[in-house]
Parts: sequence; C-alpha cells; structure tokens
Amino acid sequence: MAKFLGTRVLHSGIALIGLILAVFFLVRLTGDPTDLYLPIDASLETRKEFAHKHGFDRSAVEQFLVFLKDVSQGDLGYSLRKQRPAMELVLEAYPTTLRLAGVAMTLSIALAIVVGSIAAYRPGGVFDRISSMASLAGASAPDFWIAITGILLFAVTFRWLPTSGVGGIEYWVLPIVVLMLRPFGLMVQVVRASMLGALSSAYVKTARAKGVGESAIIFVHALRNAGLSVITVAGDLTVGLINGAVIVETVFGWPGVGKLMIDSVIQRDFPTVQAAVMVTAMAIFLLNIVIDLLYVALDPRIRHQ
Amino acid sequence: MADHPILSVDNLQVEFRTGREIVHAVNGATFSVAPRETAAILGESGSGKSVTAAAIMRLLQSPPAFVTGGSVRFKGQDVLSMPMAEWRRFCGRDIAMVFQDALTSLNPVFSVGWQIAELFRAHGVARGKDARDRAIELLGRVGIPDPALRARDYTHQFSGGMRQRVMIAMAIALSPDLLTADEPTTALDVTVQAQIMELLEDLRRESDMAMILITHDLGVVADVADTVWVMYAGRVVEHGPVSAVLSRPAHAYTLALLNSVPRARDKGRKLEPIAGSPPDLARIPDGCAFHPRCRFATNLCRVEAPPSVAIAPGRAAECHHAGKVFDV
Amino acid sequence: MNFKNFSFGKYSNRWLTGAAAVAVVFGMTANLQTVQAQKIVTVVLSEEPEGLDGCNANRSTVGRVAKQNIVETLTAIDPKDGAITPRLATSWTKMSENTWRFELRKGVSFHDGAPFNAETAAKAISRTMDSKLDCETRTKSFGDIKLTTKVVGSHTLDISVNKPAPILPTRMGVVSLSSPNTPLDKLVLNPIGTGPYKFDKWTPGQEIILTRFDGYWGKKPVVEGARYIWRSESTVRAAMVKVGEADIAPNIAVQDATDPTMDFSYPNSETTRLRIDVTRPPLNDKRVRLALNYAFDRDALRGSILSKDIEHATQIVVPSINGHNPALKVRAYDPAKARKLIAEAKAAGVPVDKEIVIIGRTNIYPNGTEAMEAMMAMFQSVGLNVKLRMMEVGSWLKYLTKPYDANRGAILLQAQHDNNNGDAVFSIFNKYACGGAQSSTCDKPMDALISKAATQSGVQRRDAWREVNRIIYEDLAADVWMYHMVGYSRVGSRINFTPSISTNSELHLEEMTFK
Amino acid sequence: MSTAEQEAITIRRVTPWWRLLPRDKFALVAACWMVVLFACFLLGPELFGKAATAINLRARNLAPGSLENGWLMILGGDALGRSILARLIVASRNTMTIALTAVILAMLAGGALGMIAGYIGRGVGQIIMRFADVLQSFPSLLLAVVVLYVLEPSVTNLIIVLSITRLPIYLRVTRAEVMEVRERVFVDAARALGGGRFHILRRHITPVVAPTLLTILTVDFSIVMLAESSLSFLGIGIQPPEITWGLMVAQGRNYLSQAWWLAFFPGLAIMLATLSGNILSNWLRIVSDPEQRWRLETVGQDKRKPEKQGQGAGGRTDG
Repeated sequence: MAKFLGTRVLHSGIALIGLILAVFFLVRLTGDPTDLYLPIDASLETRKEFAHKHGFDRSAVEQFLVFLKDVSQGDLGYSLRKQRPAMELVLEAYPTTLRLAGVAMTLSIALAIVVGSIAAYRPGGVFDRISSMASLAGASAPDFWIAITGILLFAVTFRWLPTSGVGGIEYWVLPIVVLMLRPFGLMVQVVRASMLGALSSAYVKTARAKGVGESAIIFVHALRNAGLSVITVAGDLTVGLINGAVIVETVFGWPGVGKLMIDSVIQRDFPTVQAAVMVTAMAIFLLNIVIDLLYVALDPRIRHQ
Repeated sequence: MADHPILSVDNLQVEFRTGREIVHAVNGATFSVAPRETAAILGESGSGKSVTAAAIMRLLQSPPAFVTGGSVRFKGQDVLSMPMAEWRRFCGRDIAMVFQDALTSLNPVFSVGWQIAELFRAHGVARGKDARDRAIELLGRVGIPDPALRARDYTHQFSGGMRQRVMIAMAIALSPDLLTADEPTTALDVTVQAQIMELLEDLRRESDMAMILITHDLGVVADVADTVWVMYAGRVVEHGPVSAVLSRPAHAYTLALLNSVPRARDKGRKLEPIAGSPPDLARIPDGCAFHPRCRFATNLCRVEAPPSVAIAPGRAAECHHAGKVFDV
Repeated sequence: MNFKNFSFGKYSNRWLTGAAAVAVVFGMTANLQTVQAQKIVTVVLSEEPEGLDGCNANRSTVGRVAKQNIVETLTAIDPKDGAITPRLATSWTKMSENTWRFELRKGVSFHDGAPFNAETAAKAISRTMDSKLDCETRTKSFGDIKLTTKVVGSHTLDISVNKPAPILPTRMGVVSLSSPNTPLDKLVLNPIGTGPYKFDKWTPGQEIILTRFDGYWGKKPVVEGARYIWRSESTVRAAMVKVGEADIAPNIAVQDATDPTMDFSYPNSETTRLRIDVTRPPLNDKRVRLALNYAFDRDALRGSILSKDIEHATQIVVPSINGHNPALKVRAYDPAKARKLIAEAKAAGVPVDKEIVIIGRTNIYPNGTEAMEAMMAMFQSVGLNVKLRMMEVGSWLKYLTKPYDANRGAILLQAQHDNNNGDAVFSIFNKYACGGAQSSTCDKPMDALISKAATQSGVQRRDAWREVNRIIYEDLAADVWMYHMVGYSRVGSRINFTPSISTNSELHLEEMTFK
Repeated sequence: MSTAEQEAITIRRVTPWWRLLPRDKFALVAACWMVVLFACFLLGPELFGKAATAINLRARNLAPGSLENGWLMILGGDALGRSILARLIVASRNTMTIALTAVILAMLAGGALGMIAGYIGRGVGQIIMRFADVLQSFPSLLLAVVVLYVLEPSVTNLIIVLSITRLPIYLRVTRAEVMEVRERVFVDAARALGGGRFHILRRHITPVVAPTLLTILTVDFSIVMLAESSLSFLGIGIQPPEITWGLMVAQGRNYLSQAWWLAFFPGLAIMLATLSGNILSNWLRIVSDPEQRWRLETVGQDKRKPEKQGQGAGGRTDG
C-alpha cells in the first residue's frame, strides 16, 4: 500500500509540474497584461515603463527563469491586480469553495443514491419516470437562471431567505440547491444505470433466497457492486466543484476560487491564475488518489492485481 | 412416503408473458417430499424443473413470470400466499437453496464469511463476532481447509468446487428442513461432483434435512435420490421410488431417457438418442406432450391427455400405454 | 445493521415525514428580520475594489469607497459645472507659468494622528508621483506631466510642473493625499487619510467597514459608519435594496430600475461612440463616415435598449466639462441621405462593399451587445457590409490602444469614455492627437491647436477646446456619436441621498442623512 | 417439427426494436421530439433565417402568448424584438453541431483512452490517468480564452475547447468499467480463445461500457450547452449573428427580473433535448440488453393484475 501511494504521489508531482509549466506558458499567450492593469487613458510611455518594470516585455522563457528564481525564494508571485501575494489570495478563497463543494456533493451523492436506487428497483415505474424527469430537468436548467429566479422568488417575494451573502444556515439554502442540481441530475442517471444491472444479477437472487430484506438488497448487495462507476462520476463532479462554483460565487457573493480564477484569467493576472491552478490541481490529484483507493476498497477483484 | 410430506406441490402452473405469446414453463407440476427424503426432479433442459424450484421459493421475477395456478404447501402452510414479512423469515430458515453457478450467485464484493454470517444477522439469530464464528465453523463443516483465514477471502479466490461448498454452507446455516439444490454439480468436473454429492448426503443425514435435487444426470439420481419425479414439458410425467422407476420405467419418455444414456452393463449396445427436440413451451402439442417423439405414440396419444396410471403404491405415470412400456 | 424487519414501505414513509417536518420548522425561523444597524449605511457595489490605496482613488472602483470619505484632495471639483472649491487647500494663487502656491488648511490631522501640513502634503504628493509605484493618479491623469513640490511655510506649499499647467488647481482635485506613514514602496490595503471616515476592516471577498473619524476637521457627518459589500448581478443588487439588506446600490442596470420611488437616473459623465478607423478603406472616405452617422437611428435605442434619460452626443466630453461645444448639431436619422452618400462614394471608386467589422466589448455598459447588434442591422439596411464581433476585455484592448495591428480591416470600435475631472484636456489628447494612445486620427493643424489649448486658461482655453471638438465632429467626422449615458442608482427608503454625475466614481457618505 | 414451423417460432420470438417503441410511451414522445429537432436542424436556418435576425425594437421583450404580431412571436420577442421561436429553430443547427460533436468527440477520445488505461494497468495506463488529472485541473475558461485569443473564435475552435473539457469524465468512467469487466469470466474465455487485446476491447468490453457512456452522454449534452452559454456570456463563445440556445440563454441573463422568457425558452429547449436524449438512451439500453428486453415486451400484454404470489426482483408490479 505504501509503495502504491508513493508511486502515485510521485506521478502526481510530475504531472503537477507539467501542468504548472503548461499554464505558465499558455496564459502568457493571452496577450500583454499591461493594457489591462493601466487605465484606458494611460500614455504610451507609461505603458512601456510599466511593462518594462514588471517584465511583461520580456519573452516567456525569460519570465519563466525569473519565476523559478522567485519560487526558489518562496515567492509564488505577487498579484498586481489585487496588490497581494497570489498564493495568499487563493488560500483565502479556497476554504469557501471546499465547503461549498463538500456540502453540495455529500448531499447530492446521498440523495442521488437513494433516488437512483429506488428508480432502478422498478424501471419504467412511476417513481422512475418522475425522478428521472425531475433530476434531468434540474441538471439541464441554466444554473444562473435557477439562482436568480430563486432569489426573486424566495428572498424578494416570500422573504423567507436572504437574497445572498455568507452567513448562517439560511444563507446556505439557495446556493447549495443551485450547486446540487447538476451533480444530482447526472448522479441519479448513473446510479440508476449501474443499479439496474446489479439488481438483475444472480447474487441478488441468492440474497433473496437467504431471506434478506429488500432495502438491504438494494443498499448493501446491489449498491456495493454499482459503487465503482458511481464513485467515478461523483469524483469527476466533485472536481468540477473544486474548480470553483462560479455561478454561486458570482450571484450570491461567496468569495470562492471560481470567481477569482475567472477574473484573473479575464484580467490576465498571471500570478493568481498560476497559484489558483496549483492549489486546485493539488486538491484534484489528492481527490483522484482517494478515489483510486476507494476503487480498491470497494472491489476486491481489483485489489488482487 | 408414509408420514405427512414436508413439501407438497399440487398442479403448479407458471407462465412467462414475453413478446406476444405466453410461455407455459410449468403446466401442473405435482410432487411431494417427505421429511428426511431426497426427491430428485429429473428432466432435460427446458422441462421446467428450474422454474419449479424458483417458484417454490417465490424467487421468480414478476413480471415476466406469473404463477397462475396450483399451490405449494410447506408443512401445511401455503407458501405462495404468505405475507412478505413471513415469507422473508421462511426463506433461508425453513427452505434453503443451492444454485448451479456459485461464481455469479455469490456477491463478488463481499467476503465469503460475511455472506454466510449475513444469514444469522438477517434472521436475528446472531450478530457481529458470534455470527462470524458460526460462519467459520460452517465453512469447516463443509470441508473448506483453514476456514478462519479463508472466511475473509472473496468468491473469485476459490475454485469451482470450493465455491459450491460455500453455497452449501450458506444453505445449511440455519439447518433448514428442506434444501433445494438446483443442479448443484453441473458446473463441476466428475471427481469434484462426487465429493459435493457425498457432502450433501452427509449433511442431510446429519440434520435430518429433506432435499429436492434438480438434475438431468441419471447417475446422480441413481446414487443419491430416494424418489424420482420425471418432468417433461412442464409436467411430472412419471414418479416413484428410484430403483423401481429406473429399473422398469412406465413412461415412454423415461424409457427413452434411460436408453440414451451409456451404462456399464449394456456395453457394445448402440445408444438411441431421443428423436426431435424438446417442445416449444409456447406451443405445447395436444394430448401427450411427448407424442411427437414417442415410439409408442398412437392416435389416442395425439388427441387425449393421458391419465395418471398407478403402477404400484407410490408409483404412477401419465401414459396411455404405461403397461406396454412397463413390460418392455 | 440488521435489515431483518425493515420493510421497505415503512422506510420511505419515515424519510418523507422527516423531510417535511424540517421544511416547516425551517420556513418559520428563517423569515429573516433584516436587523438594520441604526446609523450604519450598507452600500452594495458591483465589484470588489482591487485595492484601497489613496493614490488610486481616481479609479472608480476605489474612489467609490475611499475618495472624500477616507482620503481627501487639496481642491474639490464641483460635478455640475466643473468649478473648483477649496477642501484641504484654503486658497491658491498662480506664481508663474508652471508654479502655483497653495495655502493649506490648518488644524487638520491624519487618522493615525500625523499632522497635515506643507511637509506631509509634499510627502504624499511625491509618493503619488513616484514612478516606482503604479498609482493610477499618475498614470491616468498626469501621464508625462511631472509635479515637484517646495515647502514654503508650515502650511504653504508651492507645486510646480515641467510643462505649463494653467489648470493645476483642477488637476490637484484628482490627487488624494495619504498619511506620511504610508509605505513608499508598495500600495496599501488600509488607506490612512484625513477624511470624515477612517478605514476600519476589510474581510477579503466579503465586506469593507468604515467608521466615522471623530477628529475630522469639517462638519461631523450624520452617518456613523459604512459597510461596503459587492454583488456582480445587477438584479441581485436591486433586490437587496428592495429587501432592506442594503441601503444603496450605486449602479444597477436600466431594466432593474423599475421602482420610481427608489430608483434615480443620473448623468454619469460617460460618453459612448463607435470609433471609426479613418485610415482603413472604405472608412478613410468622409462620405462613408457621414453615411454611418446618418444610418444610425439614434432615437430607436433610447427608451428601448438603453435608458430613456440618455442624451444624444456630438463630442467626447459631457456638457458639464470645460471645452464642451454646445453649437454642434446632432445628425438626425436620415437613411436616404446615407444611401445617397454611399452611392456618391461608390461612384468615386471607394470600395463601399468591403467588409466593415464592429468590434464590441461584452459588458462595457449595460445592454452594450444588444446596442451593437441593432446598429449593425441599421448599417446593413443602408447597404454597408457590416459584421459584429463581441470580445472579452483582453482581446478588445488589442484594438483600442496603439500599436494597432498592421493588417487589420475596417474597424468600428465600440468605446465608452468618462471624464468628470472638469476639463477636456483629460480626454482629447489621448483620443485624437497624433501621439494619442487611442487615436486613429492625425490632423497636423488640429494637433497644434490641441497642444496650444492645453497651455491656455480661462475663456481662451474653453474656446480652443470647443474649436477642436468642432473639427473632430464636422471636419474629420471620425466617430459615430452615440450618447452621453446615464447611470441608475437604487436608494433604500431609509436614506436621503440623490446621486449626482460623480456617483459613478465617488460616493460621499457625508452627504447622506437618514429619513 | 417441420423447419418452417421452427422458423416461425424463432421470428415471432424476437420482436423488432421499432415495434417496441410504441410500448414505451415516453420513448415514443421523445423520439417524436427528436424528429422535430432534426427537422429544425435541417430546415431551420433556411426557412426562418431572416425572421430570426429581423430587429423590431417596438416588439422588444414582447411577452409570449400574444398572436397579434404573427405566429412567430408566440413565444415573445427578445431584447431586440426578434422572434424567440424563430431564433430557437435557427439556433438548433448550431447547437446540435456544437454540443453533439463536442460530446461525441469527448466520448470517443475519452472512451478509447479510458479503455486502454483500464485494460493496461501499468505504464501507459498510468500516463493516461495522470494526463486526465492534468486535463481536469486545467481551468476550462483559460483554455477557452487561450484558444479563442490566439486563434480566431470559430465554431470548430469552440467545439475543440468544449470537448477537451468534457473528456475526463468519459475517460474515468470507461476505465472504471473496464477494470471491473476485465475480471468477468467471459473476458478470460475470449483471451483463452486467442482474442487479441484490441479484439477483446472492441468486441467484448465496448458493449458493456457503451450503455453507461450513453447515459452520461445525454446528460453531458446539456452541461456542454450551458458551458457554451457561460463562454458566450463572457464574450468568448458564439459570435452574433450566429445563434445557439446557449447564447440566447446568456442574452436573457440580464433580463430575468422582468423578461423571464428570454432565458426561459432556450433553457427549456436545452432541457427538452436532454430529456428526450436521456429517455431514448434508457430505452435503447433496455432494447440492447437481452436481460432487460422483456420489460418492454411485457408492457404490451393484457393488464390482468398478476396474483399475489408472483414475487421476485420486481416486487409487486404495476407496470
């Protein structure tokens, strides 16, 4: 096990370095940021002076060498846009994104497993149809549409919930519902698909012959076998959320890494983009390692290779 | 046969509604099993014997399978109309089942010990460590070496024979009164087959357990069974004590079956395979279902369903020419 | 877990009843009572400021929070007519062509206790002008103009410029003064000024808190403190004020300003136009440029895609700016004339059916994309081959500032410019002079006039700028003029505040009172 | 038994798939909707091209349901008074080309890589998986800005960007399924019979993996559509006068408070397309899976309520 983890971490490290290199050079393809930092009316000399001072006029390779020197001294880049060290910005925004992603994913996985399993239990039945329709409708609805209509309805008309902002449980309701819709929709379909197969298998018949209750058959025997593809999709959706829930952060004003990433890309704030990608990449690599471990835990046949 | 039968199936009818036709898998099967007795249900594939076994324990997936007639009485109680909760307690404790292919019938992602212990847990007999120890003890009893260690292994880590032993361990966990074995050894090679049948016999004798053995292998029937029920096209066409039936069959199909199987004492004789192929259960021929393939078939067979002719006490055959077949 | 007698039916009922109970309880407790702190004003901005250093206070995102609230300027520009009123400087006299002497207000101290005098003022000004720092005051409003200061008396300061600066007092209205203890080598996130409110706390991504500064030299304001939050969606900002979660939303979109009791439109000193690339055929022909102006049905957009309160524009500066030429007549919508002009140009061999591309920038101003699509259709209807490409700001900037791409086609650039600094010099040089960073025109005589006007003052200065505007409008016809835009603010029922032209870049808390 | 009779039996036994369609009412409706969409895809731009771009500012944000401006305005007018119905029809071509091509490309590339990674654990498999990790952590917006900044924003570039961002989910799901399937007996049997590695992947593993990929593909369609919508909102997606449902949703975003229909109808179009895609894929999964096929066949049977005893995996049934 330790050997497995060791090689995986090593491989991930190499991949991470490759990723940072790719981001470093690709992001510099999106043009010289000088025009974006300086006001629109800045004169040509000011632009030249600014570009020279911050090294934007140098070639990407030279900038990379400077970057390496800085990194060796522990400076991971300074955001000119926000006038703060880039990594500090990202690490400040990250807890919010992780909390949002965590709560949304746990709820949507739990719900999707229950709904998907019951739907697969009687395919074509009433529950199956309704749950598929509802989950798909939720997944394919534009999320900002749900968010803003939710605010107009529940905050403005009914005054049940605050319009936006960070705070107690009532601040979480709308953002989490919006965040959950898409992962839940996809998860229900995947759980249903894999449970359909598991429920019609021979070992379920044996379990019944042993007098095991129906819900144990669904949620223990069948679900454990359907687990593999369910975790894979859940993992991918969590990655999507780790990359930041842009819509929720934008509409509800949650300071997450999604909005930070989008703004940095649009404003060509290279250090912040690099820092954000580095942190998200580490989280995603870690998540994928955990998922691979879950594979082994869930399916013994894989364990014995 | 003398005392009250532990299981009696009377005129059981099961049909599969698929496509635009109805497949009559079981057409009035009638048989019974006495306590501590081994009843063999003999028939070619497609004769409805496996469906009968599943129907007895209400394991048929419905739709497409529908039990449309007959009754299954276990110790006097009608299994088919039992409420769900009671049926769940019945399965595994009163009747247990051993399936043919243990690899697909055992859950691949749970350890063997866990799956056996589940029986104790599901029926509230034992929990946690106690359940595990009983499982290990059962594995030992069915002849699995080093059971404490092997209990933690998974299905794919066992050989075919060993897997079947696990199935048997699972079946006898709550020492049921009746064990249904649906072709338990078909997937195994001959030597392992003998060991498994021997194991089944020992376990049965130990716990006074009745057994229904579903097979198409005459050899197994001869060695192990007390009574034999020959099924063709969803009906029991002949039944009786094994020795009597196999030595002097009273139904044309049973006779044809015996002739199509090589036996030591008829060395040199040419084998006679049965002409034609098993009937299409969606279009069962009128009269006696076997008449298209029967040597003794006469017009009567083609028109009228044969009555059940009593040959001897506890023996009968549904054949218009039972006497003629008997005297061959 | 023993599933033995766990019949399936019961399981689902228990789940449903549990969920319903939670929902009911939840509904009751959550009818949110927005506790409105008595004298604290909550302002919901459209984006989080990117820093709060006093020397960037002329950038609207920073100015809305800091300018005249935390950091103050020597002189204040009255938005209505561009007149200059004393603030930290009580009076100023012109000593020579390049030098003005300022008498500073006495008895003023910074929030950190440092005294405000000639010496600390000089230190603040030199910090702002230091090229080591990227202060927007320097890069935007001064460019290549260098300021040098000389302490004459304890509260008397001489400020001189390397080029004739007739309107130096106006320019000083843009320079906000921070405390001498502010570090010189980097921009700070916690400005220290002399204003009526001092910086209290900034929770990144969530809010900025200002509290009243008791040692303020001026009248004690009513509002005790301010809490700045930000939401990107205008609909959400409008909803927050309606629900009472915020008191003021300085800018919301026209379609959200639906409640006359709370919504005010105000001219926001922004002027929109399509900058014509006069060097590229067929746009290098004046007839085609005039045809574009006549083909533009300017009344159709007012009150539909854009607000009904916008005014037709004929030049880059809004009427309240010195140098605005009121004599220029709006070119009314006349498609027939446009087609005639195009026919004349075609007859003269101008390639009129060559592709013309409108380069737009998404979210430059509310409904900007729809406006461009409508104008494209209007130009196409008079027979011009016009396409539209909307871009994000990074790509759009490639077309805005020099050096322009050599093999670019005929470009109409969607642009918007704001100038509420009182004088036309801040706008015209950059956009029309040969050396202007965003200029697509280069007319030698006009260039001479521009540089002369920059050195003049008083009436000659105003008339010189008016003449420049006339040349741009009538002789060069270098733009398709659109509108002087308006902004919309939503003010909650708790507050007395009417937005003015400067609300777009300054929000004076001292002017607010409670109903 | 005569051979003719024998044939009769076999033919009758297997109901052709198109006879199964009416059995599942939802699949029938979904199939009809797909036909409608395909018609819009083929004829849309030609028939309604002009109507979709005719600006009429008097009909700006016209509420739906009124017929006095002609039947095309039944769904109302957008921010420039253009008919939303006409735009929906015309936009279906772009939408289908972009979303379907992107999703199918992602599935093919992701599926292929996933199979290789799943089947060959060591070496190549590891490299592919780390490549997937990198792809997942690469911000899709940055990719879009880079591609669309360096190259010209065109439909093909947009498709490339969208399919690259959606590739990892297919790759990972395929790998998971392949690792599971590889253990099944029939794969060993095929290997024993001398089946080459690619033969096994193609003939034996693909049919097992295909249904799950198909399920994901249908939901992914809407995810890609909405990703394109957010790119268009930022100005790096589809350029007017081209239209896609995603662009229409983005354009409606600023009008939600008083012209909800601008974003609602394109959103509805995306939803209906996803729903019908998913229903058909579930139906297809049942038809193509011998074990499940009877579910459809029995639906047509008489509705007589089966007796209580019928007990099995399906439990009490009302289907």
